[in-house]
Amino acid sequence: MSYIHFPVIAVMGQFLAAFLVAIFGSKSRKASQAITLIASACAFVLVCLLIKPVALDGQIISYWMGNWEPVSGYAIGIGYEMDALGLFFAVLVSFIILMSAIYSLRYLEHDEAVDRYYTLFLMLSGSLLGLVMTGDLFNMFIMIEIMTFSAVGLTAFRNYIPEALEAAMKYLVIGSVGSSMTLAGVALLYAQTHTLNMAQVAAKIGAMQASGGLTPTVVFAFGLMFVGFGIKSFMFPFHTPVADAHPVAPTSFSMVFSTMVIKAGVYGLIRIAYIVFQVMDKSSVQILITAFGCVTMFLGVTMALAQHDFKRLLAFHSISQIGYIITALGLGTALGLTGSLFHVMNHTLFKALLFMCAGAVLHMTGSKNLDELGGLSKKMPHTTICFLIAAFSIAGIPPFNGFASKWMIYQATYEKAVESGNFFYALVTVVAVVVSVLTLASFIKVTMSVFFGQLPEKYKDAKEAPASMLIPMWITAILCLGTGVLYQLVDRTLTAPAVAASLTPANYVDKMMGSGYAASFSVKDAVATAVQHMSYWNPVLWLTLLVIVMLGVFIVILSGDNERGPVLKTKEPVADGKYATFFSGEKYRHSHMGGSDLFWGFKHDMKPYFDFIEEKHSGVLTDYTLWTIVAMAVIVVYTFVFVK
Amino acid sequence: MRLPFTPIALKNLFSKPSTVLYPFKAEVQAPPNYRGKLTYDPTKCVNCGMCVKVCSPGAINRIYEDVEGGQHITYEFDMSSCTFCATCQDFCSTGAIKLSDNFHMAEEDHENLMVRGSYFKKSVPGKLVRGDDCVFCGLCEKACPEGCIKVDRPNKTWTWDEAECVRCEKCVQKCPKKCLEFKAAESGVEWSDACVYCTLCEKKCPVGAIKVDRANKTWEIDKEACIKCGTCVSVCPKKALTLND
Amino acid sequence: MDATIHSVLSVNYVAAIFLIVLGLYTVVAKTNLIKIILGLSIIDYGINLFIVSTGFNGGTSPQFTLSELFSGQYFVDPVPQALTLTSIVIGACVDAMALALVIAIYKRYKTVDATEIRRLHG
Amino acid sequence: MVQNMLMNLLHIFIFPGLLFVTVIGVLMTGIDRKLVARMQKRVGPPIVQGFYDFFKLMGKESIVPEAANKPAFLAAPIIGYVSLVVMVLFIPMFSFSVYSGTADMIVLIYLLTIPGVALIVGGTASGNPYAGVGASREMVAMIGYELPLILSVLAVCRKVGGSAMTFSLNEIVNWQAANGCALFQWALIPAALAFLLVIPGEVGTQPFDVAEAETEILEGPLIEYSGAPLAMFKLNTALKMFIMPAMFVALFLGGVHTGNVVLDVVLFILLTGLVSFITMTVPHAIAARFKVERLFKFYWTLVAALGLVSLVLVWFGL
Amino acid sequence: MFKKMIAKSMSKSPWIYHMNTGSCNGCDIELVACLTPRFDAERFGFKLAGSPRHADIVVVSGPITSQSKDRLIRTLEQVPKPFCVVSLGSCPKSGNVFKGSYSVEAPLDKYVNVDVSVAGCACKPETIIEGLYKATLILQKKREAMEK
Repeated sequence: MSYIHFPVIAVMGQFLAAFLVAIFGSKSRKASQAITLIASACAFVLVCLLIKPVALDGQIISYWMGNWEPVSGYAIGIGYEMDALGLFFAVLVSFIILMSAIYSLRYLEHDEAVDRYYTLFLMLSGSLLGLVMTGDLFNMFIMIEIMTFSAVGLTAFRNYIPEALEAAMKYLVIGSVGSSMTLAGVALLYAQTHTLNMAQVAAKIGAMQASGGLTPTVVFAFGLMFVGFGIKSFMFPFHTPVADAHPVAPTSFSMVFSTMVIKAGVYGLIRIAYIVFQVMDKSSVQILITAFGCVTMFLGVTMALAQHDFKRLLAFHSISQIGYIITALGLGTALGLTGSLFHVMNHTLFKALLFMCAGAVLHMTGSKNLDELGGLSKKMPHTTICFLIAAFSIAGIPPFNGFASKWMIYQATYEKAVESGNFFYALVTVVAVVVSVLTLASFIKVTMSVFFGQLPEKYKDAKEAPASMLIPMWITAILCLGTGVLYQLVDRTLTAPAVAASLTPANYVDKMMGSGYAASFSVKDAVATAVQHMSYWNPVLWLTLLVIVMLGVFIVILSGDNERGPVLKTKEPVADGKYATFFSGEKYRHSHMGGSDLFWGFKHDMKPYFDFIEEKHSGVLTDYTLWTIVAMAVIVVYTFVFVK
Repeated sequence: MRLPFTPIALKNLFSKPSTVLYPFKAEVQAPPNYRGKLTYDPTKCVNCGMCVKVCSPGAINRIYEDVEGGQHITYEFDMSSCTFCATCQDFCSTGAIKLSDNFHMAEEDHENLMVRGSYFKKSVPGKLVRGDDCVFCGLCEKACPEGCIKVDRPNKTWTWDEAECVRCEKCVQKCPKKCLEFKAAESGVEWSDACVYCTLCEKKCPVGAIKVDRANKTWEIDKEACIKCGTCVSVCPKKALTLND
Repeated sequence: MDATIHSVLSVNYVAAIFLIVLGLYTVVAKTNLIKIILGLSIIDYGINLFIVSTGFNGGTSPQFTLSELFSGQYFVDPVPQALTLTSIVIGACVDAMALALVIAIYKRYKTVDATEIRRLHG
Repeated sequence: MVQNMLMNLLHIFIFPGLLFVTVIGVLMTGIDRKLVARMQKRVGPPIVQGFYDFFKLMGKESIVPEAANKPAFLAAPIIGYVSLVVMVLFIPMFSFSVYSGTADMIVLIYLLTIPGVALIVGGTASGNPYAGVGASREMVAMIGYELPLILSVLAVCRKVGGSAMTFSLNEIVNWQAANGCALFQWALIPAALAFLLVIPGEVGTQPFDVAEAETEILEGPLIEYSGAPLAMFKLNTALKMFIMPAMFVALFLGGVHTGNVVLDVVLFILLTGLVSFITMTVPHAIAARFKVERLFKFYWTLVAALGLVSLVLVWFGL
Repeated sequence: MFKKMIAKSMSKSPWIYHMNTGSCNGCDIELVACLTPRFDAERFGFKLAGSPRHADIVVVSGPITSQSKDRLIRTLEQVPKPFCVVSLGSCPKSGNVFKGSYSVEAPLDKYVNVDVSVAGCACKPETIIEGLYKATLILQKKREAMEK
């Protein structure tokens, strides 16, 4: 039973390490790096040890701070509750934190005052872990605040770049508006249920739902918290700060930022929608969430197509993938939630890998402008392979992991459409598939303009990224491929228990407040449709066929008797001769096809649309806050009118 | 939504294709006066060289080989440099060049594209001399391909333009009275009536072979003494003397 | 919970809502960064007021020694006050960080007008 | 167990797998070129011209340009070819079907993107600006035809599924066997039309071959390819010429159930030939090549509308 | 079997890559005329290829102006073996009427050995087909030479 303390040790360990770095870090860079590595490694190990008891055996660890057990059914202390859903996110958080720590060893070699970076970094990881493990609403608000502060601090880490400060400012303003909304929501909930513990709140709201509708305060609280977590997960109207923050934030941070900080918002959404308020069976809420998810999807990818900056393009893709997750989340069906959670994992993996590749390119060539780069595949082979794996998985090409989760989402939305007879979901499926093709298009654009094509003069001596950056890249790449192929295994161990946990609030409440508690408040399990959450896709059959046919083709090739022309070993592009690029007879000169001169046909036709959305992203802070507040108003009014 | 050519296309599908199955099954005739590959009839050629002058790409060239008693002239027409404009055919007075309608000119080695023809031409010495039983009938004028003979019947004059003459001897054959003939100017210095008897040649002649009598306008030369040095020719103010070897 | 408490609370709630709406207005309407930060803190204050007032139910302040404890004693709910304390601290941190950022922005952009600070757009 | 393994290997390599589909595909290109010639009143190449092209290219020297990224350059055609061959195993030929999982429709649609991506990656890996233009056009064409493809497939799946919905081609074929070809359900006619217009776009034959326009951008992505890789890419196009009409026949003309299997397969191939004639040979003979943005506009307005109409009709229970 | 098929099909599907080095387009139109229904070179498998990498027969027309000389040489280097060169009309072989001009470096033989030369100033489509057919036979011989 010793593992009951692991969650808290993991969280407190991070904060402790943060203070240690603050003290010892300033003297030597090595010290701060060492502390960070140890802290993140031990957090990862602790969380992995928890997989066996929590995910596989279905146990839920409840841990009361200061041993303040609930007194006569009333929770007074701060309760930590680690169920499969929390564990799922905790595993991802600790994995990405470890990768980012290793990555940042060599990535920050040009920066100074690195100990400040590591302090904020450890605060961020501590707050993320705390957020997913806490069972207390206000504690979740505090963790979100810490996360926002450290994220803003890390965005502005390179304060000699003006844009970094601007992005940090925007993120802070919109982030704190979001946090205030969450706080207001928590306050309203407290006013209604006089408790902050999620399990007890869930029980009370369950009782309320059983005996007639939700009271207006609870509906208002749900509206505000939905907006608060929406802002934290950068849904459609609130997505602008993340798009500004990524190009300027240090990559090792933007790696964590775009994968886990955004997912914290999603975790919050799942927690409140499925367990605390148990409103997911209401079709109005489902339509609300799916609508926002759908718009986020489409807007994210179309904005990405118009970008010239590598990391800003990746940022917009994070937004569009979040759109996928929220759409699947909003369906309310078991398969939808499985698809969403599995996409959370996949997105974390391939987005981290994409940012690591972008960082490697930036670190080695010093530029992230898609129009200047080109032909790096010859100089940076490892980065190219990792990038291709990530690009194919985000675009959803079968053997990779993106396909498995995207496929689940299509099936879920379409099943939802058929089962609920609502045409809107069929359109959502179509939009999802088109967005997937547009994602593929924009990653083809990046591949063409950065890795393939011709190497410009400036980057002639670009070298491969250092080993310490390549290790995390290769680990994530292999995981990307692994989760794609053995996706049933991954589903059984991590995703399925998480889905079961979030669909059965009663079990959650009992574990926290003592058994039988939920029954007394008639908290019922979410009546999810057929819990058959297995999607039909089994990659094993398809892959064996692929391998067999590949062997057949190789045999044919080897028997063919045309001799390959020997490729010259010169590293410079050959101006003349048989192996020069064919320029319709001209001598070799650098003319690279990349960046903004791609997809002319598509951009030409969608010109009015592109002009409109580009003009809407004006970059002015007050516009963005206006968007936020208008959206908040719309959501709150919507919840009042439709959610009974 | 009109599909422009569909009816025609589908109709064509079942009709016979209009391809001429050229190389193997069908024989193709060139259109009537098609200017194809050149044919050259050396017998007719009088080596007037008009075709060489007129050919714009310079595809024709002549090769002379001196053979005893004449020349062996070969005309070489390079089909791969010819523009088939048939100007040579128009200018060839004797009709030796004719552009046939043979268009099969795809060859691997260059030789097949060279049309050659050669004939032996007796060398014709000296100048055309008119005998005195000429009746100025003008037949020789008509016969001359180069038009270097001018006959004026009324005032009975007969002139011969030596530069133009290609010595094809057509005039000699044509003359009814057989009074024309090419006489080789014997070697040595030749006198012409442009002489004004200024005796300069007599003074300059290194061997004193020339005797000039200003009074009764006579000019003799001693053939054996003359060493054909050519000083008399060069010094004569009236260019009356010419040296023939 | 007789009428007087409700009347007191309703004043608090109206003031809180007013403060929040005022804060939202300033954040949106004003272009000067410092005013925007002020707006943010006003929102925070509004919410703090709201949290504190939820805990009020007519009782006395929750300071007591064991001896004063006797049944029928009626205290105000202490938990919202604790929450407000934390929230005030967080509000202070937000302001501190925001103002630091504004100073840095001013050093780089030479202006604090939000409409001019828009290098990241499109 | 061994017998089953042999049966599988036979299926993979001989019958509907590698050998059969390659031969059929190349034959179809030969027939296509012959018919297009005949429609232009000329004799046209022999039917086996496809084989001559393939073997000639195998005999030629294959050059890998210096600016190219060699592994990607050489691997692209093979990956494209392999995924196409695997796709054929999923398409049921009326009663005869090799592997039919419960959701091979989505697998097929996704496997269709791999050859496109392989062509694009191959083109960009060759480092030639013309190839860059070609790849960018190919991507725009892909965005173009993906939308109507999805719409029409979803419409069919919804119609066949009735209350639930199915992504399995087998069920679609069986359903059509039960109550008549999907083509004749009048709610699905716009979807069938949309699919018909998508086929040449996907395969990239003449009016829709914006990516490999030899006159404009010198064979687009294939510019640097010669010898065996080029032969492989030409094979990919040939295979697609068989697979796309085959999918159409399976989806919309599935109802034909004759007695034995051999007759079924022969009928299937004939129908595929007919569909490929209508969708690829006739437009090739009569229409000129699309401009890129006109192609995109054509797909996203007209053809997508057809798909949407049919989805809506099917949705409201017709 | 494989080798035999390759050897046989080498002459059966010759792809043409047409290079215009300053020609007056007379021969170019005639070459394209070969693909029209009347002459239909496609029945022998001829096909206009877009890039020199796909070329089996390089057809050169025009008197190789100085501008196009080095481009001609560079492109000819990029054609994969085995390939033939066919000169169309008299310009490539001798520079035709432009012979001797300051900007014409006429005979193609200076740069590459010409396998088949099709004479005719604006050669007749039938002659072109004949020439190309001869070129395919040479192609096959070159392939066997390459094999040894």
